[in-house]
Amino acid sequence: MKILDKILEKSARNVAQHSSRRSLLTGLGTALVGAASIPLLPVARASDQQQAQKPDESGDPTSCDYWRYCAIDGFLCECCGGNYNTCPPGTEMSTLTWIGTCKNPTDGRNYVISYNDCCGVTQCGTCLCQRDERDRPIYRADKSNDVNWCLGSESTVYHCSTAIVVGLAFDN
Amino acid sequence: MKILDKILEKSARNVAQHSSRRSLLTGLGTALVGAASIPLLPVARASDQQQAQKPDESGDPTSCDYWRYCAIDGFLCECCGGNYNTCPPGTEMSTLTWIGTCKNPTDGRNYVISYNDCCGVTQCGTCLCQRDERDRPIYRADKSNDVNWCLGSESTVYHCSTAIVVGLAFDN
Amino acid sequence: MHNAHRNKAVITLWLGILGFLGSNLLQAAEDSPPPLPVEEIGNVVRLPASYPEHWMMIDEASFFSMYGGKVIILDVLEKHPAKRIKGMVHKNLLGNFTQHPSKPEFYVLESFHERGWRGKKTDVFVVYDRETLKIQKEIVWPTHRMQTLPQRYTMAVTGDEKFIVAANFTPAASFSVVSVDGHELLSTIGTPGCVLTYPTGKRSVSSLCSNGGMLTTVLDRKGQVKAQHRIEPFFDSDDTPIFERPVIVDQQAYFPSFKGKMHHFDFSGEVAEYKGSWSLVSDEEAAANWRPSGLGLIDQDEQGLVYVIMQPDGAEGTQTHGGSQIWVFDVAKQQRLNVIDVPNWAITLGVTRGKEPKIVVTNGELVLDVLDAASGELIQTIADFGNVTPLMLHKSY
Amino acid sequence: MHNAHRNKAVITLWLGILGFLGSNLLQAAEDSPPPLPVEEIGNVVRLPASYPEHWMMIDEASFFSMYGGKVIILDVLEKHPAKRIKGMVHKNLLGNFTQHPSKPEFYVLESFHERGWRGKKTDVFVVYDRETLKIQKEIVWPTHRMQTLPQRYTMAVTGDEKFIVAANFTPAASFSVVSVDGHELLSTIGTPGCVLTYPTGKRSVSSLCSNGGMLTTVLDRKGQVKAQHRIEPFFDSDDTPIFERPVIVDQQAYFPSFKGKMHHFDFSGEVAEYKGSWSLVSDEEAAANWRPSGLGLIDQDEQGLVYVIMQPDGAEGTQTHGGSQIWVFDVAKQQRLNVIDVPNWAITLGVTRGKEPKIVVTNGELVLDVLDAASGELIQTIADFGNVTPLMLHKSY
Repeated sequence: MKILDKILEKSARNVAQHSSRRSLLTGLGTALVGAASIPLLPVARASDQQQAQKPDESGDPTSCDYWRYCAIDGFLCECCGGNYNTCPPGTEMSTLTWIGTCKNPTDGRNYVISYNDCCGVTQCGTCLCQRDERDRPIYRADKSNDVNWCLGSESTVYHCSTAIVVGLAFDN
Repeated sequence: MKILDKILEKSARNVAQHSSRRSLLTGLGTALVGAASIPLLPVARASDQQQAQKPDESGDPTSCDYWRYCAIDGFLCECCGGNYNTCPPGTEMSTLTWIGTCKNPTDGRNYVISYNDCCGVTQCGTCLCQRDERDRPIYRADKSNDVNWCLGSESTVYHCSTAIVVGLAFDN
Repeated sequence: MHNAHRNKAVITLWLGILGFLGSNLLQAAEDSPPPLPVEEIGNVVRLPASYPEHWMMIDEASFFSMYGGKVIILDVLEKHPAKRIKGMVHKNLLGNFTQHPSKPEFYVLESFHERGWRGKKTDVFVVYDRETLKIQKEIVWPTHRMQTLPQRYTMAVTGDEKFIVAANFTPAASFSVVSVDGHELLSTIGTPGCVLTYPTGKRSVSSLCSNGGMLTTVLDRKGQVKAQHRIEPFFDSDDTPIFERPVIVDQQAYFPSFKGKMHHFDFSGEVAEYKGSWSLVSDEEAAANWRPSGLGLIDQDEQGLVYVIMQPDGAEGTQTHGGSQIWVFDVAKQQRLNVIDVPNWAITLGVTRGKEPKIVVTNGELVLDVLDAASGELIQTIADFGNVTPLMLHKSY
Repeated sequence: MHNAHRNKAVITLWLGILGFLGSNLLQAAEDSPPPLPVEEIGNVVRLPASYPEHWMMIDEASFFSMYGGKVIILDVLEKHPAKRIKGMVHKNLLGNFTQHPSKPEFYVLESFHERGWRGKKTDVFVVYDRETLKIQKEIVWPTHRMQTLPQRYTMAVTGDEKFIVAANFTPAASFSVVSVDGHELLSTIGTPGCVLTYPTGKRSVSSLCSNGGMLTTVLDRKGQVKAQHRIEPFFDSDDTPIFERPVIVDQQAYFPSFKGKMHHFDFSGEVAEYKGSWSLVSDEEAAANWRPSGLGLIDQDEQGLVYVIMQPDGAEGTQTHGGSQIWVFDVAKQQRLNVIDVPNWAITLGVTRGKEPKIVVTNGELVLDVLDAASGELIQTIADFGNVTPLMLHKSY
């Protein structure tokens, strides 16, 4: 990716007035192949636990290198009037998503990240970020970011992507 | 315009993969204000005259400097699969137009040029050419190129502009 | 700016890749911090009902893909590039845009074909809520709206703030009236030979005519036409053309001509009144062909100063190409106060509200330069905000 | 390419600025040439029913303004930049595209909301005529088409050339069948857990499954499902993933894996048959992590040679990022014939038809490099053809 980054950063400078192409364009949101064969599962919410120490996380959500973005591919909502876990005004957060597993460098744990797209406004068009770790083609839609995951929303128009902590990964 | 050309040519190189910005973006096609106060007039076609000499015209219709483009502002159909007086495939030529008066450098005559837009396909997006000579704001719609002149066509979507000789100007 | 929490159950879809269990939390080593909590899904940012003075509404015409036009709400003083965008709304096929000055809403008048570029065309008037950027109301438009490159006066709110007026062009010219209360379409009024909607007095609308005159349409309290008055020609549209883009300061309108004459109209009464003209340029400057030029070539600050893009060596055909300087005028005194050399050409400018105004310029590379209005110094250049062709710049309210 | 002359009367609209009179012609000085004739209005170019081999169909996804997606028909050998574009058709919201190999028509499956981004969504299947680029027929689609970044096999024409099949994703997976004769929607067939439409045999369609297997759906003569056959898993979608983008040479399909294994399927019979795998990379190359990578990362020429974009130092996450070389294979002999260093990265490639094929590459700056397939030499770079994100390249027919 380093080579590509260089090329695309050069490209990004060339098209500075157009948009940042922080990395290659290849994706939108998250999808669901074989919905017929994979059951849906509601996951329990964490109860608020009173603990002496606070949860620990660091990094810059405006950077494509931010740990939660390990499997992302799209425009970062952080740059579009929203932030890493909140949609910009006027948009609707998708309920269908794809999921990645990213390691929080601060606590060393792997978290399951849900990349909920924000839908219903013309493409944000800046802070394009493509990481694609453990991204799979559309035959594994649960891990696929090439699909327009706004497909289940009121508007299917893709605006930007969030990265929301929805749990710890198995290996923790 | 020379200064602007330089700036925009620089810009055009920067956005090479996006489109040529041969000159500033300011127009679409041709329009008609005060249609209520200015009567429409059909103009007689020239009869084919047998003459010894052939009509004479030179220049490069792929260049924004081409003499017929003196009042144009839009994407040149010459670059979009059509040419200076013919629309690209799949488009429809607008019947409403705006008009300029341009001097043919070869025969020294001033001609009335009708800038008929080609309508009904997404913007061509290349060979943007803005000359604007004797262009007037929309209160003189007959000479205004800031209006979307596809307004009278089946599709109001602007694709590119032609430059058609429709007659000699008065002063000839 | 605060979040609207929607209490939506967190539904996650994938069996097998999720292993979050409450018990894991308990197993965390005592020395290590607890894991990050599960976050809520469905949150959407809300904007303030009144936008800060240093925000601008950027009309992104999307000239190369007009289906994707938008208004980008931008904090032009924010130093962090990623935090400048506050929101966006769609504005299809060179849609028109205006704002209510005191009510937390703005308006887009746009066109749609049933299938993108084909099928039945419908024009719609859309009311947006400033806080949520959600549509409050949509009105199907009775005729063809005016579809041009962005202008400030294709739509306007009347002086009494009770009506929105919006120009039509079929190509016959007219405008339609919508009530601010209830957002009802009230009337469509022909303006033969005259275009655009300059707010005049409390409830009048002036339009510029092909004969070089003006037409003022007076509305009644129900938004219907009460009277129309023609003001006699004050310019020649062939030989001494003016820009259709005035600046309006305290209901005094100033229309620059292509060659730098400033035509003054009093728009404070029921009917527009022509007050004569004066020159923006000295004889020397006129000889060097210093001329106003650009798309959004003129704006004012809240102290009443007027900013005009000027070009040297102007000629027939260069009137919308922009310029290398911004001249600052006290229009009441007909005096030039300052000349600002812009860093990289200027096609359009907009001035922010407040006591310390900033000039935002769409430069020759179609990105924004933000200048201090007093000193003329460059504060920052803003690229990369989802822009391609940011052709018009509006204050925010 | 010839013009379609429409005999339309020349109507010009503006009184006073037109002074053309026949008598003027007679007054022309005898020595000077006659004036230019008045030209016809309304002419539109027509394309040939069969496109030359050196034209390509460029899928411009318009990722930054998806309403403006289009297929650009481009002559990749034309030296004059202004003459390369032959035509364009619209392709909304990442619309899908495929072509009939022998009938002069191609197909777009696209989506529209009633108001651009809002309102009722309708998916439509559109038949375009190659010569006029006009719509011959539009079918309102019965379900949600698959909407992804461009793929070659979201739609396909069956082996007997009698049906068009197109993938749906709701997110449940299925495909729909349209007749080539009459363009009627015939059926929609569920493919639980399996996606995309690889033409197989005369009238079968294979789809790739989340369990690492394949599903072949056999159609009857009326385009209805006759049988479905599951082929057992041949890869692990977590640990040994393959690209869903095969090359199909004479009904033999080759699916590269992320790490360079080539899986061979025989698609010539009624049901797909797995024929094993071989490696694109040597042990040494595997150790240096040479891997296939890109969006449209693979294509073939009409001599049956296969071209694959390869990247060095590949890793988890770089599988669609493209590469610095193109490797040329004889897939029948499982032999690498050539290695081409591309001038400026490669994200997608397409190979032209004919005996002297050219490789067209979407490079790292999202413009096109045209290479001679035999020598690997750069013929020309093509920028500025109305492109922003030309993500997929198709041969023309």
